[in-house]
Amino acid sequence: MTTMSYREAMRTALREALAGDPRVFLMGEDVGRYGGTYAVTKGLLEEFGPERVRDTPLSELGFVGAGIGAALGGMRPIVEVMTVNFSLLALDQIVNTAALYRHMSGGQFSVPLVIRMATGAGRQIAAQHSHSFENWYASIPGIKVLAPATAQDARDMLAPALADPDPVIIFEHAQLYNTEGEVTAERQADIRTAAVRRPGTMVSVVTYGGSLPKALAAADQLAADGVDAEVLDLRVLRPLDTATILASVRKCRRAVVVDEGWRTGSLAAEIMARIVEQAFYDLDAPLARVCSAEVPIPYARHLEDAALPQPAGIVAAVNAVLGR
Amino acid sequence: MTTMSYREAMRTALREALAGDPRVFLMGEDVGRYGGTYAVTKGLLEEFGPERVRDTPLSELGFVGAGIGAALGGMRPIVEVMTVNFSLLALDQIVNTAALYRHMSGGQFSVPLVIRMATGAGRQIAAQHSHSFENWYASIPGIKVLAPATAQDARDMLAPALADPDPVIIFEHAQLYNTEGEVTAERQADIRTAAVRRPGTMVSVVTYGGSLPKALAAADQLAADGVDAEVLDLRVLRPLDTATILASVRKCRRAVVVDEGWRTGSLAAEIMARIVEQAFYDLDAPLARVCSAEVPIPYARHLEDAALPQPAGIVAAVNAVLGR
Amino acid sequence: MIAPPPAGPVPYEKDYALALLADMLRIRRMEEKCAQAYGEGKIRGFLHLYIGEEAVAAGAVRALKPEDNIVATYREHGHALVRGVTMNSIMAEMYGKREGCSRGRGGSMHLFDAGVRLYGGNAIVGGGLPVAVGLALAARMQDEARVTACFFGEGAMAEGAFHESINLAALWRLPVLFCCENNLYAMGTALDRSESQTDLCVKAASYGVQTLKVDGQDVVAVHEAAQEAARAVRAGGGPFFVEFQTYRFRAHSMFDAELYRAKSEVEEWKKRGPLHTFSARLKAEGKLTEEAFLALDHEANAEVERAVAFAEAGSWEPVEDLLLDVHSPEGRP
Amino acid sequence: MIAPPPAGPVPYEKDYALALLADMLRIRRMEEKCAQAYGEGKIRGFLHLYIGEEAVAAGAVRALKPEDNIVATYREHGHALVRGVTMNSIMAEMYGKREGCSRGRGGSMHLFDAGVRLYGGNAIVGGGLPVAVGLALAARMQDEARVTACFFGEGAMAEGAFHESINLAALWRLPVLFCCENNLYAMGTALDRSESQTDLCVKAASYGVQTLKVDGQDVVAVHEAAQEAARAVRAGGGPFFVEFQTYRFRAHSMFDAELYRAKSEVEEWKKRGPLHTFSARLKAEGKLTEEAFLALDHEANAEVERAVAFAEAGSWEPVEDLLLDVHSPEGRP
Ligand SMILES: Cc1ncc(C[n+]2csc(CCOP(=O)(O)OP(=O)(O)O)c2C)c(N)n1
Ligand SMILES: Cc1ncc(C[n+]2csc(CCOP(=O)(O)OP(=O)(O)O)c2C)c(N)n1
Ligand SMILES: [Mg+2]
Ligand SMILES: [Mg+2]
Repeated sequence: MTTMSYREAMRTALREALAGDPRVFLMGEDVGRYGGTYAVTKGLLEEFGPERVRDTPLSELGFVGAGIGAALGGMRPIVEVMTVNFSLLALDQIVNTAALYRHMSGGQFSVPLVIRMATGAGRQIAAQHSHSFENWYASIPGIKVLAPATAQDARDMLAPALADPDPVIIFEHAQLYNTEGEVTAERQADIRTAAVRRPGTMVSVVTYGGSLPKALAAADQLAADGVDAEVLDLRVLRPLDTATILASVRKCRRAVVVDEGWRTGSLAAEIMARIVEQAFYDLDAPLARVCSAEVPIPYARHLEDAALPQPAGIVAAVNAVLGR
Repeated sequence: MTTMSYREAMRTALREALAGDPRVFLMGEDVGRYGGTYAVTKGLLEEFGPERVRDTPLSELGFVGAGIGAALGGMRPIVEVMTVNFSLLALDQIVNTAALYRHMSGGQFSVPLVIRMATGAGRQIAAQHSHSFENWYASIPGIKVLAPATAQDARDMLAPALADPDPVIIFEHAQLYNTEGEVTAERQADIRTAAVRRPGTMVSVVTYGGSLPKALAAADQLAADGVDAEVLDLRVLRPLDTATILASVRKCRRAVVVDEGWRTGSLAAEIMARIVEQAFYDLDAPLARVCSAEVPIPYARHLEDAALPQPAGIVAAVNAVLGR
Repeated sequence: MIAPPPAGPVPYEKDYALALLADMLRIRRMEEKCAQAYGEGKIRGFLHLYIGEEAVAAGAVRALKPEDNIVATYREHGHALVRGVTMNSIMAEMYGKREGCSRGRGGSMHLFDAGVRLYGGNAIVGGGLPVAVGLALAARMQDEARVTACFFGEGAMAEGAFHESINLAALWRLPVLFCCENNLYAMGTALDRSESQTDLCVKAASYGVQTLKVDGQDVVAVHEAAQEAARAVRAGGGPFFVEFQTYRFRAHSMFDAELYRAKSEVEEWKKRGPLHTFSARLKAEGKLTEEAFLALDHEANAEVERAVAFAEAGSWEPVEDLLLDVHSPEGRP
Repeated sequence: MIAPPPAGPVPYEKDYALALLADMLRIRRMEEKCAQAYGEGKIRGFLHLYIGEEAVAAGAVRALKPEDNIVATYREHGHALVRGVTMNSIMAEMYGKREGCSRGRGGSMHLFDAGVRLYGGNAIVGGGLPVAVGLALAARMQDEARVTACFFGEGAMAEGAFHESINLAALWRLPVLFCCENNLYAMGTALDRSESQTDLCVKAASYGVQTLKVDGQDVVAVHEAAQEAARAVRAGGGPFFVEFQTYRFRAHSMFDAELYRAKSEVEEWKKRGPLHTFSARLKAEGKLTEEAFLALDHEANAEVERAVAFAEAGSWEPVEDLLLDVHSPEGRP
């Protein structure tokens, strides 16, 4: 067991993947000479050479599509789209090619592609650089979507993602890169199940990614106040581990969903829909969600803070569903 | 009052817009010489000339962005993206430019742009041509999203969309173009409110766009069976007319949402989330939704039919929430 | 200003020349039947006929080796057929039957066949280009001597996907054979309303890619050019761009009133039809008799009839299998 | 193989020449202060400095008329300042204050000013290009003699957005002035790892657009080229592409370890610094004395100090106004 940053954990996973399978290679903007915009891939070019750590031109649609082709051609590409913001430029290839290929070809072709991207706000980089589109990706049949929120998961989830014969997208919240955590030598995480990060009995707080630390902070505050909240980390955004969500909600009979996406159409809405479809009679109170305000994320710190979910807002929402 | 097809109604609206304001112009792939891929714009090139009815090269990102620029520059462009499927290529401009401009510029610049696109499945045109991404668009702050489902609304909603100082997206379900309806000379619809298409008391069936005829057909079947369903046509997908939704649900105490989007992450989920947030105690049963199966829409007719919402499925869902 | 019909000697042995002719005939007859079946409601959705352009697929696909990859568009019946997808499975696909090459899920625009390395049919204009670049990258990284041929229309060249793909291919010197089928129109949009640079080879050359421009109605010219280009790619010379100048005789799809071009233009181009001009040349050289032509035609028609019978006799994929293949079995959630 | 420093006569009256120099100085001093303020945590987010490239903004923006439009990138402090956005409002913007030119919502990457027709600041590489084309289209359709100048880096030229935009502008002969700031790197990616065609004018010319390549470190060359190009555009000659060959002396942003280039390369380029080479030329011609230079520098610094004081004294937008301007007041749901 060692302590490492989320960034190092991801880099470790990448290094293991590159070392372990000659079909694996890394491709994206500035993953090589620059060392990765978030320094995740730093040192990998030196270690594995320019054939396997490929700097691409600025052309998201092109190199994501090339990753799809390379996967079809027998390689195991890991494509880094610098951030989710730029992934909109590549979305056509992800949706219309990667996700559809297998079904549309009658099962003949698989696309064993992994796409990694940083996501989320919180560093005052303003409206065009602060998006969270995990919800969109999580709605596309044919792909899997992961959101490791801990160093352990960052290290653990890449290998099974690469082993998966179909496209997998990994979201890394940029605010997590500097967070530290224990990482065991043996793999702990799979790419199927959600994780209870804090067991509790009174309310289920369902979240993922960059909101996990906020939810845990809120749970600590609530605990001090006598509220025993369970914190559930979805970890896999598609397919959702509905069984674990429902088990937690059935136990606590109340739930709050925390999601950095804009409120309307958020992944939180989908969680709520599933709960109300399947556990309606187990609920003692309306469901609630804490999401981002429906506004382009502003640069100014105080406005950005106000736009994003914060522990205080989570505490308030929990108290509200508890009728306190 | 005249009877006309949805296609004619939309063309009438376009013609009125072009005739009424010299700043209005039409731009898109094959809107001119070809007459529009769905023949909506047929004749307009001849009537208004090539400056105001502009065929563009195949470059969705480019000409949608050019529409944004033209709007900023004082024009009132109506950009046709042939279908929602291709709009993924333009999504970056829609999200990162059109939607953000006003807020990000501190309120200095508005983008009075209208984007029209055909959407939906049902004509055996297979996976890449059968998408419904209305839910994604409906989640973006800074834009408005319309989905006229009747000839009247098709005629009525364009003018207020053009009058709006901010970007408006109009979704036209391709299956509606040939449907006929009465159209009055005076405008009936606004771009703020949902419409009750069939009043009822026992269950609220909430839907929009191409699913409206299916929901109405289901309601007819249900009526024959003694079930009095209310059918609500959202009509405006962003901002949602929550008050009308809640009023209908509070009255009926049960609701089924019908949405051609893939189930997970559908707009239906958002409707359900709003209901459970705000009308939980008014519900007598779990909410339900009828959506598309989570599969790339297949070509073969019987498989396509199975993948999409159908009246029989709506009837079954209504019966289920009624405990019948 | 339409060029005179293709003419001149055919530099091939009789058998080889007749095989090219037979391929063109097979495409033509198959598609004529498709149009008819469409009228009867047996085939639905979008159907984009290749009629008029057969020389391109016949001449270019035959220049490829079995280990080469093909990526095509929604107008790919000809490429699939010449590549070796059986007419039976193509027709069954269009009928939506489980025996179709894509299990009936794809239809006309999505013919796939792993066995002959046909990576589809793609209904997004330009959508196949980046995929082709990636296939070429995989070949290069695995030291496979594989050419990836990517077919696309001239209209696709306005898309960002074209630009990003050819730049990447040229930058990394990948073995991609860019096959532009310039049929002068993208739906109803003429080339000069779509590209500021109408000399498509100039455009491609600006990326530092080798180019060839060739009469796409002349199966000989097509075949020679494709062979030369494929050789250069295989030799490691990086990507190659070939512009095949061709013309579609039919509407863009079954929903096209053809308001954008004059009937007379179409008639003029029909004089340059790839089938009759090639037949005439072969006859002039004594490589083809009218009887031999009729025999080939008869064979093609017979194959079409068999394919229709096969498609008619095919089965529907059970509705319970709707979700099959959304994920691979090993990856099924 | 770096060219010798810009030299030769300055073909301008003293005042005009000094104004160009002053603009460069103002940018330099402002940005030096920004870097410092970033270190102090007063400015946050991404900050992309223009230091080293000042001659481009100074020479090119001054070639524009007040009625012309400007679309820029995230590296746009210089363009904004030369265009006439006050240093006060730029600095306040970077401090996130309501008095900022974008109300503090945009920060360094999103400077907007309707008053001087600055349409932003855009943090999506290539994102401003289609918008510029549209602005030019609007001008043309409204018979306005307006040039739209669009600035972008050489890295952006690999994006599909570039291709689609320049094609549209060329096809429709729109009054767009494409200003490519070729500083040799896109973050850490050198030009020859980004474009198969490293002669960017060749690339642009392939669209049928007129081009000029110019030493971007020489404010005279920049200004002359921009004037010539703007004149041609204004005269209705369609779009024009100018490549300004320049170099950034600082890191890409504040998070860049600069692993991708040698310190020595940067040092070599600094010999071609736009400020000291231009000053030297002016001095050689007797148009500038050391005292006069110091006076200008002092003025620039004083302006910077005032701007910082203004920013410090600025107010925070009330949190209650968070949702203001998501929609226009008339369109507010
Ligand atoms: C991205 C995208 N935009 C628009 C369309 C609609 N569309 C289908 S085919 C076509 C014309 C393509 O022309 P071209 O590339 O020249 O090929 P051709 O059909 O002439 O063979 C268009 C506009 C599409 N399928 N994909
Ligand atoms: C679409 C997109 N992809 C990636 C980025 C991240 N990024 C910001 S600046 C930059 C480099 C751009 O280089 P260039 O166009 O040469 O401009 P320069 O920064 O050199 O002025 C990159 C990759 C982005 N902002 N947008
Ligand atoms: Mg064409
Ligand atoms: Mg650069």
